[in-house]
Amino acid sequence: MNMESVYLAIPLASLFGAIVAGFFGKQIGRVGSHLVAISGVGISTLLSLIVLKDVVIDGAAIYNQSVYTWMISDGIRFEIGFLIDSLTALMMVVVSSVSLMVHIYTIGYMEDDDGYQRFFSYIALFTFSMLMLVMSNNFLQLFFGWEAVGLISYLLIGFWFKRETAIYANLKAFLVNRVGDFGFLLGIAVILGYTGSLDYYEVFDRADAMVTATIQVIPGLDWSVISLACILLFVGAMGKSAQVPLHVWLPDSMEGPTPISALIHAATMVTAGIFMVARMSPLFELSETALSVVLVIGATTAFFMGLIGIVQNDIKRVIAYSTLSQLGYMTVALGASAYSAAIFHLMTHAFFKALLFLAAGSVIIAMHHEQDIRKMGGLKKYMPITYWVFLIGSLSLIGFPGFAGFFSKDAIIEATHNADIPGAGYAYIMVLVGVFITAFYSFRLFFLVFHGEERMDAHTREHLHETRPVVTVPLILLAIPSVIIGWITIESVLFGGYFTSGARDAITILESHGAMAAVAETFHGPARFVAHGFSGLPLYLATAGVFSAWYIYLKNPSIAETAKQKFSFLYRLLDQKYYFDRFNEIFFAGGSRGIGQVLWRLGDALLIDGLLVNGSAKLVGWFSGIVRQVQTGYLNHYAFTMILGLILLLGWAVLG
Amino acid sequence: MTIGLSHYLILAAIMFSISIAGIVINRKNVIILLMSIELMLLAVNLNFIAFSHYLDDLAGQVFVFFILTVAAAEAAIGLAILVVLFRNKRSINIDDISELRG
Amino acid sequence: MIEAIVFYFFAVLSVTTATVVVTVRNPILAALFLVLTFFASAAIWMTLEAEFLAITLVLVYVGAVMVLFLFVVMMLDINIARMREGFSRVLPLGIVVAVIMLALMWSVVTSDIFSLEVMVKPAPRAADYSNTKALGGVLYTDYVFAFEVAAVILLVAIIAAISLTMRKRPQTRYQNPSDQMKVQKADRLRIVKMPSSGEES
Amino acid sequence: MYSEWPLLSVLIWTPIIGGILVLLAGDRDPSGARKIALLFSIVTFLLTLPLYTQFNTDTHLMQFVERHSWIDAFNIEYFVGVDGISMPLILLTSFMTVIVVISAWDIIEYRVSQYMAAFLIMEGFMIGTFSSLDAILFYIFFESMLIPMFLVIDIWGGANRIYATFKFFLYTFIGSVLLLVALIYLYTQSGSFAIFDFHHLRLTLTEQILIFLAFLVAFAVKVPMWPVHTWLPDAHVEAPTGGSVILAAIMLKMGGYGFLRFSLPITPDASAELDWLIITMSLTAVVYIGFVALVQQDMKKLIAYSSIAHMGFVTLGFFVVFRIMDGDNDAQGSVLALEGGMVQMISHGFISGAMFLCVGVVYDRMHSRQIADYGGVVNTMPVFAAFMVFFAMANAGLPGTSGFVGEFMVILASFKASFWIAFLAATTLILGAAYTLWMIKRVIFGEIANDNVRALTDINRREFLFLSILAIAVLALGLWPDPLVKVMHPTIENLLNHIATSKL
Amino acid sequence: MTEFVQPNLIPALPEIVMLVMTCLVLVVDLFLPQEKRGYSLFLAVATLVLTALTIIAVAPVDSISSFGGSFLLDQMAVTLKLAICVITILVFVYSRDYLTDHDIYKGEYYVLGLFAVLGMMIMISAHSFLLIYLGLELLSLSLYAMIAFNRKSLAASEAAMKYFVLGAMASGLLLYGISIFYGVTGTLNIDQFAQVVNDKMSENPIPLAFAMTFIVVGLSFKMGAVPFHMWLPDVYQGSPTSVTLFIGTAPKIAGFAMAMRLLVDGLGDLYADWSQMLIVLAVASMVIGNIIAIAQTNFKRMLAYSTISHVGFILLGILSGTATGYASAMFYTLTYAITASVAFGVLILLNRRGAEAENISDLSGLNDSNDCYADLLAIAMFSMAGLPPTVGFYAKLSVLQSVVQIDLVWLAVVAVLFSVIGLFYYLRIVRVMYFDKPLDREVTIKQALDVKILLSANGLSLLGLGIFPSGLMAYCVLAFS
Repeated sequence: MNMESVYLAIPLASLFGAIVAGFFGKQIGRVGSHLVAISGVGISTLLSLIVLKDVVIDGAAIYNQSVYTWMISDGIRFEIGFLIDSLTALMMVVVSSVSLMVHIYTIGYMEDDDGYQRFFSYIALFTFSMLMLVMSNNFLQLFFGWEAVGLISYLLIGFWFKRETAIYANLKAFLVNRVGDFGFLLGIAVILGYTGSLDYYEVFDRADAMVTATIQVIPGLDWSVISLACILLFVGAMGKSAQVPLHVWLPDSMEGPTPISALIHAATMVTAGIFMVARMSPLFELSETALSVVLVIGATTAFFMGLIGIVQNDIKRVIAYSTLSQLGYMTVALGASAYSAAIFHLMTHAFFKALLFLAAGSVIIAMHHEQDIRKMGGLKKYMPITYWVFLIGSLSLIGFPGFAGFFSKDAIIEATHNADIPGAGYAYIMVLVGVFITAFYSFRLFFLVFHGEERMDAHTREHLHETRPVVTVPLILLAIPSVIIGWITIESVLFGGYFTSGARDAITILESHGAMAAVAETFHGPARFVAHGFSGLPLYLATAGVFSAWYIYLKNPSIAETAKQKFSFLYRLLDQKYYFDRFNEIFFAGGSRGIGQVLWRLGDALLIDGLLVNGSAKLVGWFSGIVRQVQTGYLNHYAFTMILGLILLLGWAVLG
Repeated sequence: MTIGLSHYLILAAIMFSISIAGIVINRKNVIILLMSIELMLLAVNLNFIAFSHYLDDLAGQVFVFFILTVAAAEAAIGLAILVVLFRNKRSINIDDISELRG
Repeated sequence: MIEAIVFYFFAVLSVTTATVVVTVRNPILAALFLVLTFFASAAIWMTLEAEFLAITLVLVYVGAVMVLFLFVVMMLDINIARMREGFSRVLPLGIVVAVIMLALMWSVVTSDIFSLEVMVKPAPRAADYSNTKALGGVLYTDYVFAFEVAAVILLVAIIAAISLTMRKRPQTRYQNPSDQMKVQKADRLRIVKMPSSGEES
Repeated sequence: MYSEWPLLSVLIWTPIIGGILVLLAGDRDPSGARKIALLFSIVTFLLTLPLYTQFNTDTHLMQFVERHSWIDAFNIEYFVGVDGISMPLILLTSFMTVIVVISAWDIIEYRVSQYMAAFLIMEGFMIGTFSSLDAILFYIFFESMLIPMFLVIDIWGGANRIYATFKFFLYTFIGSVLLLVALIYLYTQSGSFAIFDFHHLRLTLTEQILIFLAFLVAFAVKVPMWPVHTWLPDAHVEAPTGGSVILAAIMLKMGGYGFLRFSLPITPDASAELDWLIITMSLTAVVYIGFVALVQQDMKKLIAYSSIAHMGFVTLGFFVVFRIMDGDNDAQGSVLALEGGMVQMISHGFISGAMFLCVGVVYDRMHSRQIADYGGVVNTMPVFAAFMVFFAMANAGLPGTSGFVGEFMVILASFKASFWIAFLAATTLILGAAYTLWMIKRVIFGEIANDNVRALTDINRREFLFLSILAIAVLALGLWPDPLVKVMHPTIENLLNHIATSKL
Repeated sequence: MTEFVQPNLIPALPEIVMLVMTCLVLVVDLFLPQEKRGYSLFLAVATLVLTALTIIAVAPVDSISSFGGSFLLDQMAVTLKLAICVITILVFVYSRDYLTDHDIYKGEYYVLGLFAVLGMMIMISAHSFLLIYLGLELLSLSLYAMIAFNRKSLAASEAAMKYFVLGAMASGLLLYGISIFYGVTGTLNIDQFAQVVNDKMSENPIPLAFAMTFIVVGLSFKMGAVPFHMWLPDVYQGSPTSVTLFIGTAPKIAGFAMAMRLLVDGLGDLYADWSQMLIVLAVASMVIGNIIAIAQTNFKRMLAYSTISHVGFILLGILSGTATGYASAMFYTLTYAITASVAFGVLILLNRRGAEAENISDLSGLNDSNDCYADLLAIAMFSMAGLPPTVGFYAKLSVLQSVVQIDLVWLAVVAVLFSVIGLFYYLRIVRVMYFDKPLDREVTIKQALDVKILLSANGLSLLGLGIFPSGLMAYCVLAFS
């Protein structure tokens, strides 16, 4: 089979599923819809695997071709095309396989929902968009995919459109993402402005031009163009990958159905930012400043968002904050030039976080859509499969040696440790402490849900049972990679030159950014890595976290309450998510509405319309009323006016 | 002391000004307005005749002849209108004929 | 010198009477003073050798137009008491306007081109010169078109004056020419059969 | 290039004759009037297609030219022709007229024939405006359009229509009379009213600036640019759906077209001199109007304000060119900017038209345009909701829809001029999404707000037809704008060369 | 004493025909019973048609003069006279039912109207101050009488009185100017006068300018330019609508002719002086006319103020002092007269027995009851506002063009800006007709077919001339070539 058609078929298969399920869902029914969507995505997955094999095992040449010319203007070719290299192939597999799992899982999760077909259409369309995003060979298509996944995220968060919270959340998600896109688009503009192209490779080839160039954004201050470009692009990534301060949408996005939280808001879409930065590594590498920004933002996100996770009571929100925190880790890795580590963590995270979400979903199904962990407890005996996969996911998340998360997270911590760009020290401390936090909130959740006393009401308890296979099978399927994927792939992905195997490096790292290289020096195979992990500081921190959680929430629950009382300020700060939402609501939302009102009432209505438009009309009318008084109706006044006119003209003629 | 053209012209100008004054100061009576206008025409006629005399050209006198004719016709119509007006209004006071204004 | 005295006499007379015309309270008085002004003017025209016009002025204006004025003024039974209200208020304004007007006109009519040097006083006409004849000569030749137009104007004046003022009062007896034309024998003459007197006897 | 048969004349006069026929048909048989109107609009649309298919994309010269003397006393000619700038706009016009006729099918019940006739005649005038190459001919069409629009708004409009139409009419008239004076001045200089003679006229900078300002008033009002925009929200709110659609989709384009046809080529030096003014006004339109749109309570008003903001990109694209050419960098980006403006015009035609049609659909059912009267429409009108959300996304400039293309091009290009111009322009990404989607949230999503909403019925086949046609157009242009961009390419490049040469 | 030379009567043939026919109408009417008065109209129209035919028949290739040069028949005269005849026909036909309804249907109306036309024709052809004066008086006297024609109407007699007093005064002023001219140049003939002015201009500019001012004032009064316009609104409003219709149309053409004869033919050398004055008068007219019109509630009065503003435009054409300018002013005048005849024509139809419908509110909902007339009036309004594709646009265009040509761009800008204000009140009429609630009372107009056809043709001609103005424009250009 021609590889070109394969590449084309990968996204189109999903698109086909989406279109059929979307437009003809009513005709083909529920079963038809999910069949067609699943088979579409299934084909995509299968073909993606073939591509991965093709790239990794057969060492196929990098494919960089355009599919069609979107537009040519000003000599700039705007194209839709594919760049298939190791990075793309990896992402394709992650995206399509997680998506497939979610598809299957959805059959069970959404079975009672009216919007069944619509849902399948959306997620299939999402798969298409995400694939287009990762397969892109240019910025235009990247932006296309970027926005398209945003759109579907919007639609899916607001899937239950009757819920006020859901439609509030989706609006918020879209707008916050738009803020990121705003930067992203400007970044693209900078790149186009200085390289004259949107094609990745052409841009990378001409990137040197941007290194020397400076731009005065603020008059008098010379900024390096490459830094500007990279920071702007990273703003886009901050939006999509929910980095502080553009993270506010992600927790709210949990209003969407749980499969969506797994697929979009944990595994794939939110990692688009990470992917993008990695893809742009040839550019980011050229700007120390940009990397530094990335590093600091990532570290901040990793730590502070994790903290919030501790006080959350909604099962999905806890996981959501953990996602934020993990995205922070990935970003830290990017900032430390450990792109491969970021991608690696992205991959492992995709699996275990999808697993966690879906497992949470399983709990939610069993609990009749109750999401408050304070009303759970002791579910272990009712839901053994869910219990175990959840445990696996949590262990992977806290980076317990041997689990997938361990490899990636440890690599990131190591790389950060070895990084030497400004902010690295701060980042190291943050990620390190973050490990403790992660472990603490993860196991707080775990203990509160599955152990301890059963706090649900009697009715729910009576109906508690393990969920159906259509739910549990994907869980198991996801649990497997969550355990093993790190072990098998770490060597090749991180150190085996996976990303540098092609004719052209998928990820570029400058010699001077030696963080990853330093990690590589100490790496002697996965087994040694695991062994090393047992002696490392992170493990102690993680263990401490797990223990603290056990002690506080299982052993001695009153501590939690007293801590809450004692550190009420801190608690409130966390509970209010550092007041980001409040601030945004008042400052940005309220502020712009206020500006709008002022501009409208004062500017448009009063000044322009009232004063200038109606004012001049009124003035003319008023003047008219005055002037017409001259026409008194008295004959002698008329005659006098004429004589006056005559005298004036005569005076002008005789004297002038 | 010779009487030149200017004397006649000045006399006409004075008559003309008087008629203008008459128009301006007459706030009430239409008939006096009409008389003022007759004065004005008289001034014009004097002008024409004086010029005619000093230019030794008959055209001016002919013009005066026609002015007189027209003025007579005008007076007839004007007074007819006045009569109509009076029949309608029972007044020829300027104050009373100011229905149309603005 | 005689000429100057005559001129100034009639000039002063006409200006005075004209002033009275525009300021007098009573319109009848005004009309009478206007007659006087016309007389004075006619005299001045005489000094300018416009005899025909001077006579016409007296005949047409004084004889016809002013009589018409008087006739109308008297017929209309005007409330004279109301005529002078607020008169003094506008008097200064009228004087100012007239003075400005006069000043402007004065400045022009006294300019050099109207002076005696440029406009020399023509020699007096011969005794047998007939102003009437001369006017008549041009009137029916050079100005024939204008003359016809003037005739039309008079016609219009007649039509207008009649149609505006003639009222058909029920008690007025008037002829209907159209009816008169259309009259038939039968309308006027009724032949009555009568028995002859002879038979009676 | 002279064509064999007068296609453009046919295009101009077919709808006008159709309109007169409809008018003559009268209201005795409304369905007859509708059918004639539909027939004529479709025929006209089909007749415009050869304009595209036969269009020669290798030349910037005018095509399908017809030239006849007309009023000799002033050397006014009947001179029509199209190039890459006007041709797409003509297509848009005939396309949208078909949509309007369909959309009014059984909605308009009062004076059907007059309604249909007004739109057909307007179509003829609009096509005439876009194809005129004689300034007076242009002006006549440009102005004549006001009359049917005035009638449309006033006969079928809302409660406050009198104020709105007077404002609309007077505003646009003030602009166009100054345009007229400028054209006459140019005529006295060149001795002809042919626009191309104006293009080659050498003018001093003072002359150029005065003429430019006269043009500016005329076209800025039409576009409309801040601060002469306040007629638009009022006019839109009061206009019947068809009126709003044509107003937004076509009439606003007259302004943009005027800039390209008159301001830039006739007064290039003044344009370069005063580009800051236009750019400021455009950016104000984007930002200021964006905020104003955010707080609107009336759907049509909101869309009207969003139109102003979007049209800001058109003018920005046209004038940022001078900044790009001024800069120390190469002039790359200028073509992008101009074409971006053009694409934005076409795309805005589709999208704003569609948005107004959407509002019209619910207005016909609820007789309210107040956002507060709605809520949860998706529950009762799912198909409609899908369309509405789609068009809202297009309005917010989502990639893949046509709304994205023009904005994208202009933002990319304006970075070449200045970072801050691009920055301010790009705020539309946020503001545009904010006001559009906030409206969507309040109108479409949520629980059913009241019994009126509960009683709504989903769109019928006719409504589905025109909405889906528009959706396809929006999507097609968004996914593959090349066919559109290609046709305007030589013209734009030629225009650029022209304006790059000083006339001083 | 000079020998009497038989003057060439051919150029004056139309006037002669008209006079004879008018006398015929006068006599015939006398014998007609009231119910057969229709013949008077027929005869009057026949008179006009006959006159028009005579005009065409005697139309010279170039120009001929007669009566010792005091009478001139040139291209302009032919065109203008024809226009007057045509418009008067319209006026007579439109007025018929109005006159019947108001019980003033008498032959004198037509006779006086015809005399007025005769006066206008004389004004147009007059080439001496004397004839101009006589023509003007013939016109004016006829008009005074016509206005007062409805003897029972208070407003009409008031209007007639005002018009009469002011008109007589204006005549006096005009005559004073002529007398000074006569004194300075010693001639009353325009040609010789122009020659002398040309020779003597440098010697005595002040008396000439002085006299010229009186002439300009007299002209301005006749045309209704500010500040000599005061009579105009009152007369328009007070007159019977049939007379307003007449005054509002044909005499404008005569006024234009008079301006051309006096200012251009006679005082061409004083262009520099009078053009300055006309600028002031034109601007004042456009400003005052347009602004006061806004406040009007009476339709006739509003049109009066609109006329004043249009006079401003006509003055613009004249003051440009170029052949194109004159041509454009002539075009403007002619098309204005046509437009005004439509506007008043519709208005006159709205009058029903015993009621003058003349307030703007009387037009309410006209579109619902009589959409045909509403459309016609709307076209007239748009034409007056100068919107394409009506003829008013070309009129404005040509005038503006002539102003711009002499580098008075600012004047053009002022003109167009005030025409925006003008648009406002024209649109208000359209609004009232189309969008206001119809009045309760029945307003369906029952009109004779001939009126309907004529009025429709009249209205559509505004569009026709708007699309093909070339023909008429060519005549106007020809008049000054």
